[in-house]
Amino acid sequence: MKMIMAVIRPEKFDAVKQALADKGYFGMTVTEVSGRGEQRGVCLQYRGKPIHVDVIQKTEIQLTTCDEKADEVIDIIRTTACSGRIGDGRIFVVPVEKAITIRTGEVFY
Amino acid sequence: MKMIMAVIRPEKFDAVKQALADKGYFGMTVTEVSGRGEQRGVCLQYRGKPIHVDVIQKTEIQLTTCDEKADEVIDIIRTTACSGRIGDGRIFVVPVEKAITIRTGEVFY
Amino acid sequence: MKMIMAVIRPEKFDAVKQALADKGYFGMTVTEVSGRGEQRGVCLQYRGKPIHVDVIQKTEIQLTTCDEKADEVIDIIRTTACSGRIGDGRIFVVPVEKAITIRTGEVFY
Amino acid sequence: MAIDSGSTAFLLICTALVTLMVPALGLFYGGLVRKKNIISMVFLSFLALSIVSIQWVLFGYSLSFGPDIGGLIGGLDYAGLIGIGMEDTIVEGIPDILFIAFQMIFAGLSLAIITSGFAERVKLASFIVFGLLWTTLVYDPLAHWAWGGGWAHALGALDFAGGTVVHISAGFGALAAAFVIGKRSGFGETKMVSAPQNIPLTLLGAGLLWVGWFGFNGGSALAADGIAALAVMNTALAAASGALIWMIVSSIKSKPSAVGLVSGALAGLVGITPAAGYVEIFPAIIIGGIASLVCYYALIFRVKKGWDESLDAWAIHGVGGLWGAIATGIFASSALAGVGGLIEGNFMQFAVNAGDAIIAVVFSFIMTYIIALAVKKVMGLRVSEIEEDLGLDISNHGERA
Amino acid sequence: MAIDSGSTAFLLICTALVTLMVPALGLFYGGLVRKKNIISMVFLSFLALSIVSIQWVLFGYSLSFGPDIGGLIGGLDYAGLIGIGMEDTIVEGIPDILFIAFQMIFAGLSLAIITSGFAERVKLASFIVFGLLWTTLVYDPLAHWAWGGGWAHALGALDFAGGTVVHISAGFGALAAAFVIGKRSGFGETKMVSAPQNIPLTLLGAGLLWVGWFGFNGGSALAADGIAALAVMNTALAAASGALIWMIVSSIKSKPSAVGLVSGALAGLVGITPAAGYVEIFPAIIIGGIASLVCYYALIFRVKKGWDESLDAWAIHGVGGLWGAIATGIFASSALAGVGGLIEGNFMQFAVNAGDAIIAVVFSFIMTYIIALAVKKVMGLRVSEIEEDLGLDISNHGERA
Amino acid sequence: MAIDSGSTAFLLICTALVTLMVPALGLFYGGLVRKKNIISMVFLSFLALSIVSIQWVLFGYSLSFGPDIGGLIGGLDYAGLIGIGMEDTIVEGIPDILFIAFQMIFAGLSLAIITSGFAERVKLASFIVFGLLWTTLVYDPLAHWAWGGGWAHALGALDFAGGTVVHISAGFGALAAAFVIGKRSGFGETKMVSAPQNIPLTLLGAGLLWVGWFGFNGGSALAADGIAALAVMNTALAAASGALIWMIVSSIKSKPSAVGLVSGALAGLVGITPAAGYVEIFPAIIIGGIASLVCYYALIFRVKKGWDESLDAWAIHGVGGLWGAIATGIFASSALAGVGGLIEGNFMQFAVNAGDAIIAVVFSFIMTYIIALAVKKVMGLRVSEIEEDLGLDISNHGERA
Ligand SMILES: Nc1ncnc2c1ncn2[C@@H]1O[C@H](COP(=O)(O)OP(=O)(O)O)[C@@H](O)[C@H]1O
Ligand SMILES: Nc1ncnc2c1ncn2[C@@H]1O[C@H](COP(=O)(O)OP(=O)(O)O)[C@@H](O)[C@H]1O
Ligand SMILES: Nc1ncnc2c1ncn2[C@@H]1O[C@H](COP(=O)(O)OP(=O)(O)O)[C@@H](O)[C@H]1O
Repeated sequence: MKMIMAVIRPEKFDAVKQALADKGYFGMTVTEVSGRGEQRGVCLQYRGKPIHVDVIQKTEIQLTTCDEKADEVIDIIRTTACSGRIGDGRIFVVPVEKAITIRTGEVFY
Repeated sequence: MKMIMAVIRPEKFDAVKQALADKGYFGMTVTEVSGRGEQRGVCLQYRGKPIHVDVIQKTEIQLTTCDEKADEVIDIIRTTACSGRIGDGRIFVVPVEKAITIRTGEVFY
Repeated sequence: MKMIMAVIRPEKFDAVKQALADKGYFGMTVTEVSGRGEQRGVCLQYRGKPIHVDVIQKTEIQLTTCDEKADEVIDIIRTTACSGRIGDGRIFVVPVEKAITIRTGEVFY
Repeated sequence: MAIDSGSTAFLLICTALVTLMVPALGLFYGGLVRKKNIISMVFLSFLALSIVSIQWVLFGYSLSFGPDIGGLIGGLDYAGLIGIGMEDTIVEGIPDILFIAFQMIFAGLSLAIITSGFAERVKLASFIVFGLLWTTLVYDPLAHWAWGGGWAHALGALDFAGGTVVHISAGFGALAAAFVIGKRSGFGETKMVSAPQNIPLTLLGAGLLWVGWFGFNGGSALAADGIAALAVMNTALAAASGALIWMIVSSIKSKPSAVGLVSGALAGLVGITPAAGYVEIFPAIIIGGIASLVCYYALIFRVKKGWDESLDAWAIHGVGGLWGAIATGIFASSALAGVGGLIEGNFMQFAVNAGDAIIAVVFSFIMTYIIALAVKKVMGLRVSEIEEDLGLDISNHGERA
Repeated sequence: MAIDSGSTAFLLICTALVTLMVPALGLFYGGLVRKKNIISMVFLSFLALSIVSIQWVLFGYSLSFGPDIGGLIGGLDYAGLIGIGMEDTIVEGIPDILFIAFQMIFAGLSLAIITSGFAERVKLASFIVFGLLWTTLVYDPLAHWAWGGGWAHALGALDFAGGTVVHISAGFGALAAAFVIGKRSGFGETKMVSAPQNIPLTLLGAGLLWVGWFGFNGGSALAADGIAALAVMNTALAAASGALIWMIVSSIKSKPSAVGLVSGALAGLVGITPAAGYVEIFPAIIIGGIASLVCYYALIFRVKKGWDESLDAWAIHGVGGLWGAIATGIFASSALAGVGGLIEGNFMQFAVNAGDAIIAVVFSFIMTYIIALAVKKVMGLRVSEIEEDLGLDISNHGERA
Repeated sequence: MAIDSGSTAFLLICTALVTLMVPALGLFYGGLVRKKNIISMVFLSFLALSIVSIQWVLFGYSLSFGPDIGGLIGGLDYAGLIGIGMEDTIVEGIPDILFIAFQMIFAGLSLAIITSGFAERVKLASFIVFGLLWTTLVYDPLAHWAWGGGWAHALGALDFAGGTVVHISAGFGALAAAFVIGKRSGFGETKMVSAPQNIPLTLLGAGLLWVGWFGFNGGSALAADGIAALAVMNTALAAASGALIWMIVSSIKSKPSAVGLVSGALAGLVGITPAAGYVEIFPAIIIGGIASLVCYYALIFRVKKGWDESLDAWAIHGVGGLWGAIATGIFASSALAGVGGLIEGNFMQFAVNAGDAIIAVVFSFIMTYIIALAVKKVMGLRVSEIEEDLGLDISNHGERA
């Protein structure tokens, strides 16, 4: 299985959640995070001087799914979360050895 | 090593923490998260109409341990966190290549 | 790629962030977490009785980087975050299969 | 006599201060429950004030302060506030409508206090029905007895600002309500259900309650005079000694918590309520301190018993109010109250006050129990297990904190 | 006449209570926006009060209450409060300086209300310029018309505590401002932009507003008398009925939310503002309830139209104020207001009040539109897209909540 | 003379407003520290009020306002408030007990201000001992000097509402305390230790302080009259100009922060405190503005020096109070204060006020230093390193925010 960890704009979360649900992906775990991108954050001007603003609020989605579906999930998130502006975020794919449903005890590999 | 990522009910956290301690597992990292399950969240009735409630508050435990002990930890969490009702959560097992104790610099594989 | 997950003291975050930036590591995702160490938390005395305090506020940094640079990143974090006192935290290294930049769609392996 | 602008100014602002206690209480309670129920606690406070306000002008005031019927209840002569104007026929120097407004907020606040017993599990519609019944069948009679010419009034029971009317009734009512509605799921099993979850919110609420209480007790003098001044001073001192005593006693067993400190202050404030304008300052300090002690042990007792009246309206308002009523019978100064208490050798006053308080305890507990039970039978009191699980914020209000 | 210490005491404290409404409004608004803009909303409220205070003593007061020029505006005779002292030449029994202070906070609060229309996207410097112009060109004339001897005053339009002056002006002004500045990026696409994000903060703000309103309406009696008492009672009742009606109507379609409950209370409070001391208590309950209804549908309408005036100054203050002004013309009691409304058969009063309100609507909408447009052309009203993205807390203030 | 119900009403409510400043200050401070110390800041504020209240009625009041002994201190004749009643022998028209209550809260608030210097590192028991000593040895003498018939009073130093007594004493005391207790671990190394962590909480606290200050300064007129009105107006204006000036000056170097805005307002409020009822409105605006400037640079200076008095009681209360005392000597109007200041050519008054302020600075700094040092030697002032690391919420109170 794969855990897809996607850091996105909080404003995009609703759309991503909906897009995933439309394709039948319901399960996910969501965390409020903050982050800084490779650009060293966003650069604002103040009285002529540049100010770097980093560690901006983001939303992280953790979604575990089987290997075959991972690419579809990534695709859904990527297209829905993209605004084209700096700060759209990243998706990381981490291998998961197994997943257990606590209620039923079912184990998925 | 393995990182056990368990998403559980906040109400179960105390019990799980205690059960782990009883078996000698002290180290853990805890995050407040929210989540939606495979059931599309919980369904309530309001004036005859169904309302899906999702993205419910959960607690995520990250516990890294050596390969041999992973199953015991999973078992402790699973049995203690289980209420039998929808929303009990999931446990994911992720491989960890190494773990470093910052204070001492010790590295575990 | 590797995801470096470092749980550190909140007070050390600024220094770690700066130290990483100095070496050109800008991207990171930060989460407020709390944690308990192997020592069973910190032990205070109150009227002669010991009180264990655990699940203390920490900051978790997730930083994904290519395999070669992982050790340098770990080193920067380890040396900067270390105070030598109990509670300095841990660094975990998790394999990442791929990383996607949402804005551009670029994929890194 | 003509309207006295000073006393009117005072009571107008005191009405605002007592109104402040309503959201304050909601925030205080909200900080003590789990995050998923914060909104619902504040909602219930606002709702309590709103429904009681309408009830009050329709018939509640008349039941409380209307012409006495057999010492038990007021007649409906003033229903809809018919014939009420801006003269000062009720209290010298104060417009009648203002007296009624001030008393209205008291009634609303009492219902807000009782929400403690329903915390994190009550059905919204049932609370509304319960609230209307409770105000009508418990609060209004008690207000009549003490202040509206009822039997307690006739016997000379002293209750300056509502020790029996507000605090005993709501405190013991909350306990009855908690018994009828049953424990929250997980209560006793997991610490989380009983530990305060958002302490800064609770402290904010407590701070506003503390300030509002100056209006609650001071305003009950119904004039801006020396008695009001004494009531305010006594209120401040009882809060201080209550806070300190709780800090001290609680620090024997564990670290002195901030929730404890303000609980002690509130206990002191409740304790001084029936006595505020009737006792000197040293008795006030003692009453506040003992209130804190008594409430502290009541709380410990409740926890031991495993009663899920977890925001402690019973331990603080109920028990504190009971102690306050008795203490008024002990410490009342004849120079202030017109009649002395036990320390002046007047056993009679002590007996009357204690008797009155005990009857109020019994009456409000039993009556509330019956009302809650009736609502439970007819429409259910409690949300479903799954709704409780999700929290009332989502289940009752569709919102998240 | 001599200063009346009671009325002076009352108005002094009412000034404090109205001041409390300023941070209260900031917190109320702050809880409705995204976390990255909370600080900016509170900042704008404090800022509004600060700049208007200075403007007021420099010339705003004089424009509002100076010697009438053609029914339209006051003269600059009192600019800098020249010649203003501590006698009671303006209102009997109240020091002149106190009347001016009380009115000053009203003006500040009005500008704070209007920040709703600029939420999450306004440039700080532009807001300051806009604020000065708006207060001078919209608020001051309206205050003059209604209370300072202007044409509305002369015609006998009734506005007890500022239904037209404060609420219509700020509410319709906020709508105009929202039109000129344009929608927030992402508005309509993502729920997050329009859903309240920190409801406890909003409830806290609402609670403080509720309490402050007692000073706002009560203080407008300008004396601690029966009228003030009635105004406070009516205020409490209108809030209660507003809250209940919103809860009921909104629960037809969805669960009754806490934000809805307090929105209803605020709608009721706005509705009763122009009528508070002029109507009896049952009309007050009705006015509050209908205000809630009207504002609820205005809000629904706004959402449908996709207008991004998302903290609903328009729907609550604007529409509620309009209804209140009309309702005052309907329900005014001649015993209280000196002149009866429509229900007493006085169509004239109804027409005057309605006409006055409509002119206030048109004037404040158009004037605000022009001012906002002028500021936009000259210096820009809106932060850059990237700054909006980051949130005003960081972009305007370099801070994080 | 008889009790004046208007003035009594006013002072009763002002007592409540000043009490509101205590939790307000706690929340203000709480928002500036790290999350792990929020609760402890609010706790200390409540605690300060509680212990000082008891100290005050036992002997503090008597030390402050008892029969003068050599210009330095009051006698113990009124210890336990013996013989104090509800007549108006102290201030005409106000019950004695009310005057004492009002002054009591001032004393409590002063100790609460000083907690800034101990932030995030003080041992609870040591704070209690320190607090009792400080109130007795620093506050009470200063109150006696200025208001109780001491030397400063005799010389005619003007201090309307406590510029020297409250603000200089607590501000310079906080600095001394900070020096004795030492820097927080990590101070200077990590931004987190000095940056505000919960700004909405701080803004809420500031808003409540702003409102409470109307009671603080207004109430100090001890009557509901024109002077009280002027004091309230001046208070509002000084806050406004303070806020604006800080916004402007601070925006030269960085974005204008909300914490800055309210710091400026507080600076203005502190500055106007000793002058509130003694100066005209334009001087009030100037005093507030300059207070803001001075405090801003004091803060910058403190940061540069690396002093860990990080909640800036010194920079705002201390320096602002010093400026205010001097400014009173400059701007006092003889029509208001009975004696003119420097601008009326009265150099003497300026010298007296400045001298008095400087003596207050020296006295409170040195005395506090000695007291803190003594407590440190005897029982330690500071928690252990590990407790500081964990935060006082857990270490001192066993709680988490
Ligand atoms: N190397 C990284 N490791 C972990 N998280 C990262 C990394 N780089 C970026 N992120 C996360 O992605 C978010 C968006 O990054 P950013 O570089 O601003 O996006 P973009 O490249 O699309 O402009 C950051 O806020 C951070 O949370
Ligand atoms: N596919 C998934 N990926 C990540 N987290 C998940 C996934 N499915 C469920 N979760 C987490 O588990 C929690 C409980 O899921 P749920 O399906 O309601 O439990 P159950 O199946 O026991 O009823 C969710 O709130 C979510 O946080
Ligand atoms: N086994 C573990 N799994 C996950 N996180 C851990 C584990 N052990 C420690 N941590 C994290 O590291 C933090 C510091 O641990 P601690 O043992 O106190 O550090 P140290 O060993 O340096 O004293 C904890 O608060 C927790 O968040």
